[in-house]
Formats: sequence, C-alpha cells, structure tokens
Amino acid sequence: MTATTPPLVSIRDLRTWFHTEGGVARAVDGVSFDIGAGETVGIVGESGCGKSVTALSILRLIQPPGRIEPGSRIEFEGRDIVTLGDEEIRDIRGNRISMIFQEPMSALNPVFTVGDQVAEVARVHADMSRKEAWNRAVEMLALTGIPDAETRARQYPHQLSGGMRQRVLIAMALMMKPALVIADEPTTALDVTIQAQILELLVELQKRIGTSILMITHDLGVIAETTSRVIVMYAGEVVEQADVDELFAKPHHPYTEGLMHSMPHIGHDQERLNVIPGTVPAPTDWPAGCRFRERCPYSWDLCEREHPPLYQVGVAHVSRCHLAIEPERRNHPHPPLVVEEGVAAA
Amino acid sequence: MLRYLARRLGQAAVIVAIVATITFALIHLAPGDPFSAVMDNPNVSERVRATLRAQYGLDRPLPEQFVRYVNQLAHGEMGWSFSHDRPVQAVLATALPNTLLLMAIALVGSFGLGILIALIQVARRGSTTDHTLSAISLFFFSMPDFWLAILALLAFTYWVPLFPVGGAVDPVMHEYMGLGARIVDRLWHLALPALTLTVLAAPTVARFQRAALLDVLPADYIRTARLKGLTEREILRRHALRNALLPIISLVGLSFPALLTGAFFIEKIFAWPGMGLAVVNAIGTRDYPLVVGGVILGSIMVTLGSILADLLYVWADPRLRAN
Amino acid sequence: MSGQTRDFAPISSPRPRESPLALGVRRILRARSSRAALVVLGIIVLAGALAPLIAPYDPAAQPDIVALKDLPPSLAHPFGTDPYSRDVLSRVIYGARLSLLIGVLATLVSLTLGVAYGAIAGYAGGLVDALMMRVLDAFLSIPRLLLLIGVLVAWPRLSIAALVLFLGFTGWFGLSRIVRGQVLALKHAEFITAARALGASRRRILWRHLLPNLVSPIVVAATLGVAHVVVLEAGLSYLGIGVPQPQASWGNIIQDGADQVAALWWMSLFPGLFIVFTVMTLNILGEALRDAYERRS
Amino acid sequence: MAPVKRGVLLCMALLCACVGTESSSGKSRGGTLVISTGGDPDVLIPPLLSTVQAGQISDMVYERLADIGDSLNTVNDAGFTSRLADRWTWSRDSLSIAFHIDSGAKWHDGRPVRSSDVRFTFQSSTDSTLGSGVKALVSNIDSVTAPDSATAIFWFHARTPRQFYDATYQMPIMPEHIWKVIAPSSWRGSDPAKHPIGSGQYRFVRWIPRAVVELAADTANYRGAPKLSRLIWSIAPDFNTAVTRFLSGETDFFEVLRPENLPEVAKHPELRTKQYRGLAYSFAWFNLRDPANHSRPHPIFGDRELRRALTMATDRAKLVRSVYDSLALPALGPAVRAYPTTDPNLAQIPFDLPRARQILDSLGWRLNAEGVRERNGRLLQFSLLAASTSKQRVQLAVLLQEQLRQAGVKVDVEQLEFPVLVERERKRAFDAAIGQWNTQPSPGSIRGSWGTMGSRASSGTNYSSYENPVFDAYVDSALASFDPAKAKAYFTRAYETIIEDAPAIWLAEPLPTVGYHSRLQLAPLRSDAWWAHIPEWWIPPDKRIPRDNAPGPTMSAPAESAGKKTP
Repeated sequence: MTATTPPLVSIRDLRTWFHTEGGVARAVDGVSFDIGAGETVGIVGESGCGKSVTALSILRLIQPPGRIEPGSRIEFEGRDIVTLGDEEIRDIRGNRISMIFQEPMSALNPVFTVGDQVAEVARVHADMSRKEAWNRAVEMLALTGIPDAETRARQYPHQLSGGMRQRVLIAMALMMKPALVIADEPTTALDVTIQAQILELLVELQKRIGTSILMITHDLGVIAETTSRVIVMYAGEVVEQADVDELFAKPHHPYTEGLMHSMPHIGHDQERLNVIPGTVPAPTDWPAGCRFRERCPYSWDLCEREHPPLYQVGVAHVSRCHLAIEPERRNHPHPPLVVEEGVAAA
Repeated sequence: MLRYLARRLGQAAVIVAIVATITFALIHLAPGDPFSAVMDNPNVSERVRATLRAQYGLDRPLPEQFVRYVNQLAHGEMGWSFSHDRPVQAVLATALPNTLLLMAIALVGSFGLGILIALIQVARRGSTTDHTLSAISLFFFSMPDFWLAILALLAFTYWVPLFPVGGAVDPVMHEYMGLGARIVDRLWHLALPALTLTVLAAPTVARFQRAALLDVLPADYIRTARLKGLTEREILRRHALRNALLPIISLVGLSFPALLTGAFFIEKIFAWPGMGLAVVNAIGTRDYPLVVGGVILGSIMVTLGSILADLLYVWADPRLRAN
Repeated sequence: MSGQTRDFAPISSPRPRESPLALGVRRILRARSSRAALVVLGIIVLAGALAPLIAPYDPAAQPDIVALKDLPPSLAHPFGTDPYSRDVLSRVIYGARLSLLIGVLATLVSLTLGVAYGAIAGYAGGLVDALMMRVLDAFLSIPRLLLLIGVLVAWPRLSIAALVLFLGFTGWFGLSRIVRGQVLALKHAEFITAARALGASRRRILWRHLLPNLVSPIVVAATLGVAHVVVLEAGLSYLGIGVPQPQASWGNIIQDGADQVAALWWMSLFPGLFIVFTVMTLNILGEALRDAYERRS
Repeated sequence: MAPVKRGVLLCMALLCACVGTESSSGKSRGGTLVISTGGDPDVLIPPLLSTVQAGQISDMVYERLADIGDSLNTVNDAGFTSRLADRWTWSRDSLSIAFHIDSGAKWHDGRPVRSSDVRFTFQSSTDSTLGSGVKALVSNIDSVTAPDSATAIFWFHARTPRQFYDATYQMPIMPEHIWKVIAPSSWRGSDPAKHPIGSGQYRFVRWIPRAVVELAADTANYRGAPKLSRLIWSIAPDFNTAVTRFLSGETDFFEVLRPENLPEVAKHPELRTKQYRGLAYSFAWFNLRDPANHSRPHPIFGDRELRRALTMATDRAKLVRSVYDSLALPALGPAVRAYPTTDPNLAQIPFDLPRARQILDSLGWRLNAEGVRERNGRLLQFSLLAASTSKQRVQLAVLLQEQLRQAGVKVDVEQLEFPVLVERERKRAFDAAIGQWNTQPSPGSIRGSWGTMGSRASSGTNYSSYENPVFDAYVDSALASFDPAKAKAYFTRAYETIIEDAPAIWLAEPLPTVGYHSRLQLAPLRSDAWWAHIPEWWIPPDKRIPRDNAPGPTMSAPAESAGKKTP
C-alpha cells in the first residue's frame, strides 16, 4: 500500500458467488487489494479458499452458475472490468491481462499444434497475418527457452514434456506483453527440478517485459522466492496482507502462522498443507463470526460473536484477526474445536 | 498404421466368415427348404436350378455344402436370384451404388445438420431454444424410419407435389434428356429420399454431439481459449468442436447399421433402386439367395464402415496419428 | 475451484446406500420431463392392458364393410375406420397391447441371453472370452433388421411367440458386452477380492456382489430395448413379415393403410404417433436412468 | 399384375362406346403414349408369357394370322380381320384351313415372314420341353404344313365351332430364324426373350426391368405405320405409385382404376375414365384334395355340404360392394356376363348365415370355447392365400376371414407374392386361395380351369381339383354345339352343377375402368384386350406435349430394310 503511483489493478469488495442448487457458494466474499505496475503480488491459501476464483474474476472468466455480484469493482487501467462489455473484456484477455494455469497438460488443446495455439493470441489481438503471428509465436517460444522452437512449434502438446508445455503457456501469456500476468500455481504440476527453472524464467521475463504478476499458490516457498507483497486468503476473504519480508518475519493471523509452520523446504513439493487441523468449511455455509475460528488454537467468544475486520497491525500490514485487540491471548493456545472427522465432505 | 489396418481387415474377415456361418445355419435350420419354391418352379430354367445346385450343393452332405458355400462366397459368388434371373452379386452390384449414394449423402447431411443443431444448442445451453431443439431431436429420433418416409411421401408428393413419387430417374424421359437435364432429373429424384434419411439420422448426431460438446466445455483448454480473448462462438467452433468431433467420428462407424436400415425402408417407400429395395422385394418373392446376399453384404458394409471410422479417428486425432 | 476433475466411478461400493431401482425411480420422479414421460407411457400401457374394457369396438369386427369402411376420423370413430370398416382407435388400443407385450417379452429374452453370455465371457476370461467376443462382433455387425428379415423369410408364417423369440434372440448383443465389461471390472475389484479372501463361494459372490452392480446397466438396457423392439416390430409388420392379420399391431395397422396413404392418412398417422410417443417416453426414461446411475458416485 | 390365363373356345359380342376418330394424314402421326403399370412383364415370348404386361407388349410386337373382331365371335371366322394372313381358304370337309401370308410382311430385322415361321410356331408351342399352356388349348390342331413359302395349312382332328379361333387367337407367329437355334427348354432365359423381334406395327426398343419398356412405331410396316410413334410402359413398383404417376401427368393411361381412385381422377379436369366389359372373375377356391396326400380328399373341403355352407356364410354382394364399390358385380360362377352363353340369372347359393351355421352344426362341427368350430379334435381352420401384390385380393381375403369367423370358421390369411402363390397352387400345397381368371373370348377355357382335364393334365390350371363328370359332359356338349341357344342351355346346366358343388366361393366380376389423358384419342377397348387397337390411337398435333415430340430412340433400329408396302 505504499505505492505512490496509482495501482495497475484495484479490487474493491469483490464478491463472486456460485448460485447452485445446494445454495449460494460465496467463494470470494468481499476481497479488496491492489497490484501496482511491475509489482509481483502473491496470493496464498489452501485449496478452496477462493484464490483461483479471485484470479478468474479479474479476467471475468467465471462461468455460470458463478457470478460477480453487483457492487464488486475491479479497476484496471482506469476501467471497471466488472461492468465492461463482452467485446471490451475480450480485448483485455490475453492482451492486457493473461494467465498461466497450473495444469499445462490440460490447458493446451490436444488437437492443435502448440505454435498455432500461441500464434492464435496474436491473431486475435494484433492485426497480424497467419505468417507473422506464427513467426512471433516461434520467437516467443524461443524466448521461453524452448530449444529448436521452430520444430517444437509444429508439434502437438502430447509430444512435449510437462515443463515444455508450461513454457508454451508462458509464451502464450506473454505474447502480447500484457500489463498483468496471473500465474495460478504455475509450478504445482511440475517436476521439482523444473519448478525452479520455470520460476526463474517467469521472474526473468517479468524483468524484461516489465509486467506485473499475480502469483497464486499454496506454496509459501514460491511466494518467498518471487513476490514482493503477499495476500493470505481464507474462506473467501483476505485474512492478512503484508510485504513479503514483514509477513515472514511477523505473521499475525493464526492461519498465516499455520501455513508457515507447515511450510516445507523449498523444492519439496507437498500436495496439501495438512498441518492445520480440519479443512476449509463449505463455501455455501461460512461460519458466523471468524471463519477460521473452529480451526484456531486461540479463538474465544468474541471470535464467534463478531466477524473480525481487517486490523492494521503494522506498516502496510493488515490482519483479519481479533488478536489485534487482545494480543496477549496468543500466549494461551488451546486445542482447536474441530476434529478431522466432523467436517462433512462437500 | 498399415499393420493396424491389416489387423482390422483380418478381424473383418473373421466377422464375415461368422456371418456366413450364421446365414448358412439360418438356411438349413429353417423348416422346409427355402429353395423348394425355386427348385420346383416350372418357370425357373434348368440353368438356374443347376446354378443353385452347384452353389449350395443341395444333394450333398451338410459339411460339404458348408465348405462349398463358404468357398463360393470367398470368390464373391452369392448364388442365383431367380426373381431377377441374374446372379445375386450382379443384382447387388447394380443396386449398391444407389444405396451408397443415398447413404453417403445422408451421412454427410446428417452429420452436418446434427453438428449444426448441437452447436446452436450448446451456444445457448439451458435456453428455450436448447430445450426445444432437444425435444425435436428426440421426437425425430423416436420415429420409425418407415413412418417418417411415409409422411414425407405424403407431404411432398401428394399434398404439396414438389417431388416425384419414386424411382431414381424419370423412367420415361430420362433417356431423351441432355446431360444437364439428366443431372437435374437425378437430383430431383434423389432429393426427398436423401433428405428423409438425413432427417432420420441427424437427431442421433445432434444428441451425441451436444453431449460431446458439453463434455468438452469444462476442459481447461477451453478456459485457455477464453483467456486468449476469443469469442464464445470462436471457442465453440474452433476449440470445442474440434475436440468434440473425435467421439463423433466413432459415431460414424456406429451409425452405419442405422443408416442401412433406414435406407431399406426409404428405398422401399420411394422406390429407390438400391439394395434395400432389391432385398425388400425379395422378401415377397421368397428370393432367398438374394435376401441372404443382402444380409451378408449389409454386414460387410457395417464392418467396413467401422474400420473406416477407426481410420478416420486415427487421422483426426494427432495423439493417435503419431503412432 | 479451478481443478474441476470429474471422476467417474464405474464401480460402486458393494452396498450402495439405496438400491439402483429405488435410485432410478427417485431420479425419474425428480425431473419434469421424465415425470411427464412416465405419465404418457403409463397411459399407453394402461390403455393396452385394459384394452378389452376401454376399446370402443371389437378390433377385428367388421360391422359394415360397405357403409362404415374408410371413414375419416369422427366422433363415433375418433381415429377413423379402415378398409374393412374396423375401428382404428380400437385397433390402436389393442395394438398397444400387442406391440408393448412383444416389446417387453422380447426384451426379457434379450436380457436373459445378454446377461448370461456377457457374464460367462467376463467370468471365464482368457481364450473363451476372446472367442465369445469375436462371435459377438460378428452378430453386432449384422444390422438387426437385416438379420430378422433373413430369419423371417426362411421361417414363413411364424406365430407371435416365435416372433418374440426371434426379436429377443437378435437383441442381446449390446447388453452382453456391457455386462461382460462390468463383470470383468468387478472381478478384480477390491471388495470382490475381499469377499473371496473371506471364503465366499463363487455363486455367493455372483449373487451378492455381481448382480446388484449389473442392475443399473440392465435396467437402462431394458428400457431402451423395449423401445427398439417396438420400432422393429412395427417395421417388420409394415414389411408384411411381422404380426399376421387380423391381429392388430401398430405396424400392421399402418400396413393396412399403406396402399392408400393419401386417402387413408389417419391409418398411418395415429398408430405412428403412438409408436413415436411410446419410443420417445421410453428413451426419456432410459436416459434419465442412465444419468442417474452415471452421476452416482 | 393380374395373371392372364389363356383358355379356349366359343364366341360373343361386346359393347364399347367408340371414340375412334378418322383422321390420318401423315401429319397426325406422332406422339407418345405412356402407360402406367404396376409390374414388369415376365417373359416376352407369346407361348410362355403369363402377365398382362407381357401380353400387351407381345401383342404389339408380334402378330397373329388373323385377329378376332370386336364382337369377339369365336365361331368359325366371322368378324376376324386379316393380319399376317391376307386371305385364307377352308377345305371342303372343313378339317383344314390354308392361310396365305401377306407378301409384304417382314420381321423387324428385315427378313420376310414365311409359312415356315407359322409351322415353326405351332411345332414349338406344342413342344413338351417348352412347357407352354398353349399346347392344351390347340389340342384340336393335328399339324401345320407349309407347301410353299406363302401358304400354311392347319390340319384339325375334328370339326368344331372354334377351329379358326384356335388356329389364330392362341398363336402369335414367331420368327423361326431367331428361335430355331435355341432349344425350347432354354427360351426363357434367352436373349430374344428380352429383345423380341416380331412383325407387328410396333418394334421393341428397350426394357429396363422395374423401370420402363419402350416400343417404337415400325414405320416400314407392311400394314402401315401406327399413329402413335412411341409406346412406353412406365413400370411402378406398386399399384399406388402407378396411380399417382397417372394422376400427376407423368403417364397418360392407367388400365385398372380402383373405386377409391375415381374421386382423385375427378379432381383432374384433363383426365377421363372409361369402363368396358371385362372377361375376368375372381373367387376363393378350395383345394378339394388333401395337400399332404393328393390321393385323399381334403379333410375339410372334401365335404360338399361344408363347402356350400361356407358359400352360404359369405355375404358376397356386400363383400364385392366393399372392395369394388360400383366397379364390379358379384360373380355368377366360373363365367362372365360378357359371354353370350352366360345366363345372367343363374341360380345362386343364397347368403344365409343361420342356415350355414345349422349345416355346420349338423355336420358335427361344434363351436368350442373360443368360438371356433371343432370336430373330433380337429379345428375348422384353414389358411387362405392371397397375392400380396394385389391389395384388392388381400382385402377380399381379410373380409372373408371375418365373415367366416361369424360362422365359427377360423381363417389364417397368408399373403404371398403372386408367383410364389401360383407355385403353391400348382403344387396343390394350399387349403384355399383367392384367385382370378382373366378369361379368353371363348368360355371354353373353363375346361382347363374347372374340368377334370384341367385337374389331371400337367399343364392344367384346375388347382382346386374339382372333378365332376356331369359338369364335364355339359361343358363338352356346349362347346361342340354350333347353335348359340343350345350352347347357352348346356352351359347353364354346367354352371348350375358347379355352383351347387361349390368348389369355390364366387366373388366378383370386375367392370374394368381405364383412366386416360384427354389429349389421347382412343379407339374401342376390346374386352379381352383393351390394347388391341392401340395402333389406331392418336394425339392431335395441337394437344401434344414435349414428351410427345421427344426424339426417337438413340439406338439404331435393327435393319430398317426396304420393301415397304403401304395399304
């Protein structure tokens, strides 16, 4: 929040709800944050906490029954993405904002050559001939470190390795030199040795192109490695936000604390952060009060009564935890209320 | 690839051999001799009787008859059609191109139409248009072939006489027409039967294609396409359709029996001179060799059809093409 | 939310929380389209079952072959009369009875054969299985109508019982393949292995574990199978090798008027509509059931 | 579709309003007649053909020595007009007739017609290896000799009223040079059977099975070119399509309209209909012999009383009205009203259902629980064959099925394609069948279809095996009589005998009605063959449509030789 220039993206009170037969799933429920130009921001949290939906909301890629609720605002380059026309939002996608998915395997269309798929971005957004777009695609593939890009471009996704495919996706994302790249768990599906390479590549390319990156991950290692500011999400909300050093040094929210404790050494992949007992509650049924209460070792009656606001707990450091007003309680943890079994599977 | 083809053709040969065995069993298990009507008929010439005897070895022991029968079949000989007074294979060879023409047009037409309907439905999934088209598809899907053909005949040759009542060409004037007029004459006669068969086959395709598209839509690469800024229509047409066409190709093979069956009724009702008409007429004349020939040829067509579909599948799917 | 994986579990646990039949019924009752289908089909079935009570006339009676023949639909004869002065509505109602009966009985024959053949092939495995599957391929590649034509021409003047048998004999190929697949998969499923380890006999395994899992594909196949037989029987009767006169089946009512479709349009239209609605409702129900079973996980 | 069964003798006159118009400058020649028909001809060889289509085509391509007059007199040569024979002389004892061949007569391949062709035609028609039904019909002819190339002499066994008729009507003359190289047993499948060469006013052009037969005017014919330059039989796969093609203008002529077609025709102002007296009658006949063992009587139909009861249970008038409306009369018996020898007031077995039931009861056939009669464990049940190709006959069968059900008789209707049905009849492998005889101008054909001779001879067509010497004797006496009144009296006795014996339920005598396009100018329709005068039909030039002026066949006619003679 120290940015002096106006932020590139400014999200205010973003609520993305899914209106299903089983009720309204409030996957993202009042999220606000900014991303500055050239900045790398991380969002961290467990599966189902709303990070991916937040990312998709920025691109308005939410499919029915999901919906960005009225009143939400996503300002980007001075326009509100939420209210843009279909044509305008399409003009932004892949052009000003692009995204890298976590499954390079399935994110590429199996029946087209990778070159075609990368070139398609240019064909949509730039007034380019087939040939020009192709050349550009090959150039871009080469830039992402794919050896013999010309040949590779003519191959189909199934002929490439996982790391190679992720590079293809990166090439696709950076094709139009977008202002913002959203990377949704870009390395999760990859081999440990490849993970580091891809992250390096991302950082390097960001420097070269000057784009902002929103890095979404459950892996605090990745956050530490790449980002300057971190947003911690839980149960559809931002629960803590701080510069990366501040956060690692002084995590405030018990959830962040939990994440830290479960953090593996960098390079050690772990499917799930399972050190925090229990799981994220169902999005159709967020608990009243603090949503982390049932898993929290410090919770007390206030947590049940009152939904915590974001407390300012440091310089550019906010946290959605009542501990901000009764910090001494941190010294008296108790066993969490829930046991694993009590949570019904969705 | 070639090895695969060879293996499939080998399987096909086994299948046809089994079909031949089944038909042979049918003939010989039947009460009374299906050939007695021919053998005792004074209107049947001695030549035909000799041919039949040779073909089926009617006075020989059963195993010998069987070997003989299979051997003849292997050489493409299917016996003598006494109602046509020609070899069965000659009758079927004359009729087959007409049936294939009808089936080919209906195949292309029904897949085109079915895919189009599915695209419209999926583009507006959940809308009234989608539901209405689904209901219409199901309605036509549930129709007996012959009934739709009767209705089509009734509607377009009696009530609104747009098309001729039957046949492949104007039987009287075709001979005296110029090339252009002949082509027009052919198309005019072809239109209604082909259209009917198309309409009969399209619902299956539409229903299948709709399901296939809906299966594909949640795929990650569709989201990738959206992310690129493509319009929904482009996504559907380019990315979803290409992938959803793969399962549809296997439907090509599966739809052969239905198309063939449909062609039988349609040829009968529109007097289209194909193998269906030949076989259906042979029912009445108890021209058993022709009926059996039709059954065997039909099975060969179905088998080849499924091989064709497999090859098409391999060709269309880059993942398989490489191997 | 991002990783929307769809895992189809073809094999359910040994003790589903509710029986497949109950599940099917519940699913059918939930969707509006299948509820409507059930009502329409129910009416047709009921009409057929109660034919002697509700048909206004004797379906074979020719009350006045001069004055009452070829009458277009009217109040007295809502579906008109045929060239023999028979009431077409009564014939359609009796036709429902016969066509559906043939459909159901032939399907029962098919089910028995299909389950037996598929189960044997799947259970035996190895060479037996391979051989049985090749034979099945051959059967599958003969279009059913053609096969039936071949049979019916060789066996002229068949009784309706024989017609049912032949329709049944030609309808089990698809199902037996499904059954074999299920049996094959089940054979190696954990709970079967467990049961075997616990010393359960083969028969017990078959009855307690295999059959319940086969119920779903069988119910679906039966529903769609009846629809198929109804259409086939109509086609064969239309070709004059199905149900003989003066018995009424939907197909041969159409055949009776086929000669003068333009003049006697009511003879093609009404029985045809009954076929379409029967088949349509059966298809809707069959699909609803299939969806119900596939989505269960 | 309907079978032509050629029978024999006697004579009679006929009626027919005449439309024939005289006008025949060369300019009026031209035009195409397209005839709608529901089936293919079988084989285009006069002694072997059996379908009406083949009869029509054969009569256009081949010629007889002399042709029967419109009065259909069959006694001696009154009314006969010259054809291949320009004159003939009777021998003094009337046991031979010498025909003189027209010197201009030529085969369509250009060869002259000679007396040896006549001799050849007789010899091969009676050759037992050919297996022609003609053999039985010309049994009174001993031989044919050819003393010179222009004279053919027919020698007869006995003096009968129908010697001349036998010699001419039964045998269209065939070219010896074409046929002698082929063994009679192989004629059917031979090439000339499909591409006939005759001497008639139309020559054969093409036959595409299941589609079309085309003939073209033989412009060089010794009797002059016919008025219409082209005849086409448009072959529809079924009756219905044939009618529709006629209604839609695709064809010009349709030979047998059904009652239900009449309103349709009335909707088209350009179409006309015309009724004429036909020579056909239909019936449901019983096999009097056991199909399983021909030496035994049929277990059901062997009983005359039972057969009479079945006739009694049938409301024939209503049945005929239902199927034919006004286009048929109830049949009198094995005869048509057009014969002068037929008494239109022949006594009939009346329709009397209660009486029929009584008789069946008294014969020991008792109703069982299902309403079917039963005697000694045997059901009163039989199968009734009907040609599936003729909807009217199927209709008759189903109507009969229900009427007999009222009397407690269970009938299974079995629909068979016509040739298969005939085959079953021929082998006596049937219980009962719906049949129809299209008879010849002479009522003598009754000997073949209902007489002992027809039951026993291999070529006989009395498939019911009805045998009654009394009936045979009356028929023989009638046929031998030169006195019309006597002949009629004998025939009446014969008919009464067979009607009382009830070997069949006599059903309908159709009044054939043709439909035609008004631009067509017809000549009289002859009862035995409406097509007999087609060479005189014409289309006025101002009414012609494009197809009338279509160019001639592209194939070159076989040898359009010189030597023409125009009368």
